[in-house]
Amino acid sequence: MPTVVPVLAVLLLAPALGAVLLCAVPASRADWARRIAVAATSVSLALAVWIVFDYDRATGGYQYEVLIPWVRPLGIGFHLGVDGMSAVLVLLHALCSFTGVLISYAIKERVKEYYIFYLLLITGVFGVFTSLDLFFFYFFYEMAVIPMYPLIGIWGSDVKEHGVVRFSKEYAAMKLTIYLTAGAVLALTGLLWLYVSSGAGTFDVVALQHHLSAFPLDARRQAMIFPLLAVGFGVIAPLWPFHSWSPIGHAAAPSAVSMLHAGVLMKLGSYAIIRLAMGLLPDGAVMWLPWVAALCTMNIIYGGLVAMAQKDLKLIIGYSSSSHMGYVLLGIAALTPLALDGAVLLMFAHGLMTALAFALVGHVYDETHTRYLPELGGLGKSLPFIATCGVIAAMASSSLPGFGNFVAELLVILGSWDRYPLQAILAVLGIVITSVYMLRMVRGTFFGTLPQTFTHAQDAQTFFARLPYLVLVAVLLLVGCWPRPLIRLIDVSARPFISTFAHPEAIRMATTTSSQPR
Amino acid sequence: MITLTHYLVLSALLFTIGLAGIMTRRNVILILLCVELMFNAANLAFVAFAKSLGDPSGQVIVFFVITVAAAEVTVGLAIAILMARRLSTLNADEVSLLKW
Amino acid sequence: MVTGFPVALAAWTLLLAPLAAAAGIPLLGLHRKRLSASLAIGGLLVPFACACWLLLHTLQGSLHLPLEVKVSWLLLPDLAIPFGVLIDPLSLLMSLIVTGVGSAIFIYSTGYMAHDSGYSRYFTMLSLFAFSMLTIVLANNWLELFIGWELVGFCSYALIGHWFEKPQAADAGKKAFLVNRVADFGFMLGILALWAHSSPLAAERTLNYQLLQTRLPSLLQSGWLSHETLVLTGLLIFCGVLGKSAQMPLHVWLPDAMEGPTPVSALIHAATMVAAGVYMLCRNFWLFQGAPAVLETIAWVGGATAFFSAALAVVEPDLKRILAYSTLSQLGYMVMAVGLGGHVAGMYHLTTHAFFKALLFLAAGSVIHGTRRQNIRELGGLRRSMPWTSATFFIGALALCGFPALSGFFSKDEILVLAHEHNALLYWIGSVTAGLTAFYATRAWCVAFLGQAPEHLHAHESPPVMLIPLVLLSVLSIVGGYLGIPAFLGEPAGAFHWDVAATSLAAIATGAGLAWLIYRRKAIAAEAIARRCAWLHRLLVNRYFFDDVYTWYVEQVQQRLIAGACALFERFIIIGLAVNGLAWLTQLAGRAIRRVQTGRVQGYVLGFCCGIIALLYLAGRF
Amino acid sequence: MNWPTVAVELALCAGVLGLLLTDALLGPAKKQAIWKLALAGVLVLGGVLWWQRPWIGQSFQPMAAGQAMFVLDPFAWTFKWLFLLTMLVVILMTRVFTRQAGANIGEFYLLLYSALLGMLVLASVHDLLLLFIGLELLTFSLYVMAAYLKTDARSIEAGLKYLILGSVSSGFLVYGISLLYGTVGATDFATLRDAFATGQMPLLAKAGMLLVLAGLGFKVAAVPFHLWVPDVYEGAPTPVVALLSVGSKMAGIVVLLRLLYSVFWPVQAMWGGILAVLSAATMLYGNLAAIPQTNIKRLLGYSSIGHAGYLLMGLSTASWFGAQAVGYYLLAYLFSNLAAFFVVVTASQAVGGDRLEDYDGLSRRSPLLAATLFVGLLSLAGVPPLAGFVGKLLVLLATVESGRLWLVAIGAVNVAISLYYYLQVVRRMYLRPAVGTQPLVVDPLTRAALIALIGGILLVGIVQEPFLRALSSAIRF
Repeated sequence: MPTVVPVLAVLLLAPALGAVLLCAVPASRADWARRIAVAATSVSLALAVWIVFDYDRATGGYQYEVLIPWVRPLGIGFHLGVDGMSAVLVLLHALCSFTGVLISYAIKERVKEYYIFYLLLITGVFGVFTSLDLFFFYFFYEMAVIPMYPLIGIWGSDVKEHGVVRFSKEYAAMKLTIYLTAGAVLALTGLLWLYVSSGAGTFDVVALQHHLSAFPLDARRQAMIFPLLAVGFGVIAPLWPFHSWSPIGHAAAPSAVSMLHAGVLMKLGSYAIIRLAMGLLPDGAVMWLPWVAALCTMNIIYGGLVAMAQKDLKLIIGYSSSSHMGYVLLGIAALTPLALDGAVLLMFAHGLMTALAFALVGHVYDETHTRYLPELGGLGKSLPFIATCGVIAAMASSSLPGFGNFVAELLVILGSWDRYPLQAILAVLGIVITSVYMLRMVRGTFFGTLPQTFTHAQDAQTFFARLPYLVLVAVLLLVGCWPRPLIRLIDVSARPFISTFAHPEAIRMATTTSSQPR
Repeated sequence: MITLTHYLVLSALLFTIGLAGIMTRRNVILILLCVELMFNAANLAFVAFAKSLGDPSGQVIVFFVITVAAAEVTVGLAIAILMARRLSTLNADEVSLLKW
Repeated sequence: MVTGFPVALAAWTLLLAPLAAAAGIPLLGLHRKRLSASLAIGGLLVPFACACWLLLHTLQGSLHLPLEVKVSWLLLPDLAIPFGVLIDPLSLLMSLIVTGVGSAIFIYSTGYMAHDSGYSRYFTMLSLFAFSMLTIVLANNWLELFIGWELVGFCSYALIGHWFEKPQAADAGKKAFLVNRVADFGFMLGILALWAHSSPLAAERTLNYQLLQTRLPSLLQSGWLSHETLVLTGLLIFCGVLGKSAQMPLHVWLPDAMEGPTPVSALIHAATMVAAGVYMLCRNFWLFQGAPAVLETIAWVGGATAFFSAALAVVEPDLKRILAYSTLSQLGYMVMAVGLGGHVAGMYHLTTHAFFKALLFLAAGSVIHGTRRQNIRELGGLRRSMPWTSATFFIGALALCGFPALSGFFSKDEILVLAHEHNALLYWIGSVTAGLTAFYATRAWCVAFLGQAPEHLHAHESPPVMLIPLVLLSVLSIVGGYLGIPAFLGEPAGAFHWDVAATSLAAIATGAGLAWLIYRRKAIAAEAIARRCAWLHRLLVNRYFFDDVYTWYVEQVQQRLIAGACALFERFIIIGLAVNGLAWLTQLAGRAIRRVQTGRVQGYVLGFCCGIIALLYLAGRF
Repeated sequence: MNWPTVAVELALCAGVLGLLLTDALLGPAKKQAIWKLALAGVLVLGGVLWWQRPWIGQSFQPMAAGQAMFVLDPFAWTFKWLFLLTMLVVILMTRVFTRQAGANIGEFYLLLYSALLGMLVLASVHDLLLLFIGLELLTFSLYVMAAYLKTDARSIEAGLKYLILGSVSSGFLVYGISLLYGTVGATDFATLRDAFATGQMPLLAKAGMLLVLAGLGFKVAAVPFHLWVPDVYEGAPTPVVALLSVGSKMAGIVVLLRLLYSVFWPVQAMWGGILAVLSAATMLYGNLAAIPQTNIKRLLGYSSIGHAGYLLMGLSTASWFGAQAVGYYLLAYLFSNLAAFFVVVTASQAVGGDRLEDYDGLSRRSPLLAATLFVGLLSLAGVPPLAGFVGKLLVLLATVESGRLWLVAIGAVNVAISLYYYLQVVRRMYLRPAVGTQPLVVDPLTRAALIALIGGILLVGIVQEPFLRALSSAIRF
């Protein structure tokens, strides 16, 4: 479908342009910086919404493609395009970044630098979701990781227990950056190996896929490359036991960064596993995905239990995120259209929910200067709006019907029931665990008696201050109450994607016959 | 009969002596002298090869090497003077402000 | 004959009007009290009118039931989940209860909550609750039922915790939600199992009631759904009932739920939500019919709950909690009825119970409103200061006891007859429970309403807006037995069993008489009995130690042992040992390697020579 | 005799003379401005180099018969540009430094010029003798410049260490040359290549090759010939270190490329394996030892060892694509490292030291300096969209193609390790409170240079194709 305006390029470059413009803004003009950031993300949001509505569901496939040959000798092209799955994620990111920019109004110092890094981060994530070229995929992927370091290190906060620092923001920032980079280079090794082994001489995902379907890689080679990609991208997903960077990172980051981080950044990993690891290495995926399914159960149950024991609000949500990403990975591993639909929808719903939760915790922290559960309580009295949203976020997280999370987790469980019944049962148990810690958090923060020290706490009062919360809640509810259109959009791409996978039995037979002497 | 091999063995010995000297002598001046030995070992090899090949270019090279070696020693001595002035020592071992 | 659009409109309005109200209140302004109340009440009266209209046409024979309207909520090639309205006599009856009793309670609330700061929030949640409850009632498939099921749980949570500043209220809400979640774990698995076995072909699986019902025989025959699976599924689904209808051993949340505003207790924790479990059992009776083992379990759980909860009400001093235990006990009756194969009897009792228990709760609310006390020992002589409230409470108590000619008499009798026919032991349990019921009802009546008013008790009668619903419900409690409800559900009441009636009347008379002697005449000292049966008294006062065991489990085992162990593993093994350990090793390597750089130039020359040797060695290798 | 092929070198000789005379004639007051002359000289050289285009592909033969000692092939021509660019930036850097060095400024630029002459010769070298001379020319200048701060004990120590180790390595080099000469009978590359074309190599020649490799390994700071690097980097004046780390290393790589990819091409199996091992050791050593460093120059010294490892990794592939990757890596390294050193030069004057603590809160005092160092270091770490990322990617890709996956794994691990210590510096600059409150003044020319370097890093990082094409047409012998 040819369009006059390269929608995706504009969507991607708007935040980047914002960042460049910001460099020219004098550091003293914080208001300009904010306006530029809002403008840049609004453009992206508008385009993302437009894409979700306009995407031609009848044809499916990649749309709004932009293809500029970039490094011809190596077969690198600046290739953008979205299918149903990535369109949904682009919308998620647009929503989170837009609300994140609004939430960032709470940032008062070094505003200009903050928004530069923030917009770079946003650009990187958009890039990953829209790139259809391995080179640029990785390019944007790593680009999204690095700004986290200054963002957490400068504007973050230490994590304290009873006023004693448990770990500093510098530690968290460094750990996160190094950990994610280590994962990324692992994945890069896999990608390069894949590029070389394919012999296609192109980094273009679509072309590579075509080539590989015509000349499939040897199953043993696939089985060797797949874990590199799965673990490399799994680090950010975060696949157990590579998750430990994430709660710490969330806890130390400023709230708008946690929003993007838990809301979107984690989804980069699962998206990359779908798009690259599974899309390019189907046989490897079939061999290794049972392991992923086993590990993600650990995510769900273990992550939930650890969240139960936490006392810092952000750590609770952080571990909760790692627990809920387990559902996403389970949905991916199940290799059924239903589960994959659920996984992508859960990425969307969980992203919004967790962004909402982090924004709320950010507000609570700004008002009370603590996130330590035993020190909080009764804030529903002084922060009625925030408390209401808090209950909503907790309920969405415990997958209450009416929120997108419910539909998504339901689809994941239904879809994985046949192949992984045990995991599906544990996933249902995970929902119970989630409600335990979420309600505990809501009870400890918003309910009960209000300590004297917090009576001055200010609610989000103006419409503008409430806007980000309202947007997130509204979308969550919309998707939860009327999920059909969005699921249809996902399904348009997810179903053909899954249908390319050989059944595990078929693979096993193929390998046994080929290994037998003729 | 003194063959090429003899010359080469001698040259290798010279080279090794120079190297050993650099590693064992503390005095910077002596170290520079040992460097000179190494270069001369190479010169000996060049000349021997040139003779055995019947090719004069090897002998020409020697002139270049000698010049370079001379320059090397010049710079070395200059630095030795600076050392003596500023650090009041010519012992290479005692110069280890920069480490790790 | 009415068909087509008006019927569909009525059906959809019936379901969605409360949702519109729930959305409208926060959107139109939370601070406008009158508007919120009007929206909420309107949002329930309109569906009530719709339900009445549908009923009228059904009774006239101009509407053919069951009728179904639906839209597809999820539509994928291998999964189609509609969101629909299924109207048959059962759901019509239940929606009439929900909207009718609900309307009365909504109106009552305007008086009860008049001075509450969370007025609009309260009505928002009430409306949302009404919608969720109607979703359960009108659902045409298991998933829709589950959606409503979860949403009522949430509304219950929010409404119990309405006064969230009170730690007890906040804790009670949380407890209610979590206990229900534990139960729903089983429920969800049951639904999943049902879905997975609903067809051998993945693409044709369904959760639709009617489809499943028609398919069930062939599924069983073909062996795709084995009998064991059916039993397991039935038990899992019954788990949901354990939570929602507060059957033992998951009953612990209901007494605590009395921390919420009293109208909430009346609506949610007496008349409607807690009855949802029974409703669900009746609605899907076809499923349990095929698995007698499940039915038997259900009957025993119900009987046990009926008896043991009634015993708890005997020693409870809190008026609302007495009613809560009474509710548990009556729910036990209903569940037992279903377990004994009498889903109509269960629904019948559900209906009459909705009337009289809502009445009792509202009357209790009126007492609390008029006196600001709810411990019966601090009350007394209310008969004089609150005549209307007392009269209606009296009617409700009579109906609860099963006093002849009142609604409770008929419905309870149905159940006892059923038990008499099927299971002698359960029959005796049921009869004894009837005696206990009479005992605690009389006790509450005697202590709180009769006798002398204690000092400092300034009781005043409640405003008319609260009294009118009381009167309405009293009327329903009286006439509930003559409305022909069993016949409407398609199973006319059986012959009257004089022997059963006589036994139960004897039990009631004994119970009531004993209570009268103890609490009115003071002929027997209650303390003396408590002393004589100290262990029993201790057991009852501590509610069979259920709460203590659960608290111990949750706090010590779950929170401290399991979660704590995971957190320690995370902190010291994964973060400490694996990740930080690797980082530490790398740094150590760095610190070790820099030592090579000794700063001595001759050492460097030596290194250079070693390098040459290494090169020569490598050259030999390659 | 084909004079135009050596026009740049001749012009540079003239420049050296000119500087010498000017230095002698100018009064002390005006000597501060001599950098302008030097800068102009480099620009003129650029013009000459541009003018030389028609003679690309020709060679300079001192005698009528015999093989060429000096060639102006596309390879040489391309890298000469890079050397000139390096020198341009280094001269800009020296402006601040000369204020500190005192009276004898003219000599410093003289030495810079002679070092440049050495580098330019090395780019074109086609004979072992000329290689030796060019290398010594470069090294001698650096010896002197390293010890240029005559009153600073550290500078003297750096000079001494560099001199002694440099002499030893020259000794090995020249001995290696003698062995090669002895087996082949000539020192020019063409004859040598023909002699080894069969892939057979006499034992003596093999030894000679290894000794020459060791001598060049010393230049590029390959483990275990790297031991001088941290000490000299820490002690020598910063602009000199910049030249050492970029120019001198690049010269070494250029010569290695020419030798390995033409003269020793037939025995690639041997040197490929050796270089792979050296590369792994070099990367690990440099990056691990950099972790605990507290002096920025020393840290950059270890980091440059790490980068030598990546360069060797590219060379070890023994493929043309690997060679192009090395070229790209050099280009990226040039911009990134010069940017880093430029900031170190400018900041160390203002903050009064090279310790990492001195960089605390630099971003508050001078956003531009901090941003430049940030970009430079991240580029060195290999973060997109910066130049270093593409360099690393290409090198890794070439190594994957060569099939040495273990080496790729080590390279990948090192990316993460190196990011750690680069971020330590970033942490100081951005996360820590500032040591002083007064903002640092950066003069406009420096400002422009810094921005240009950032621009270069971004350009090389984002627009890869033109550079890659240029390299692929340049790197062939």
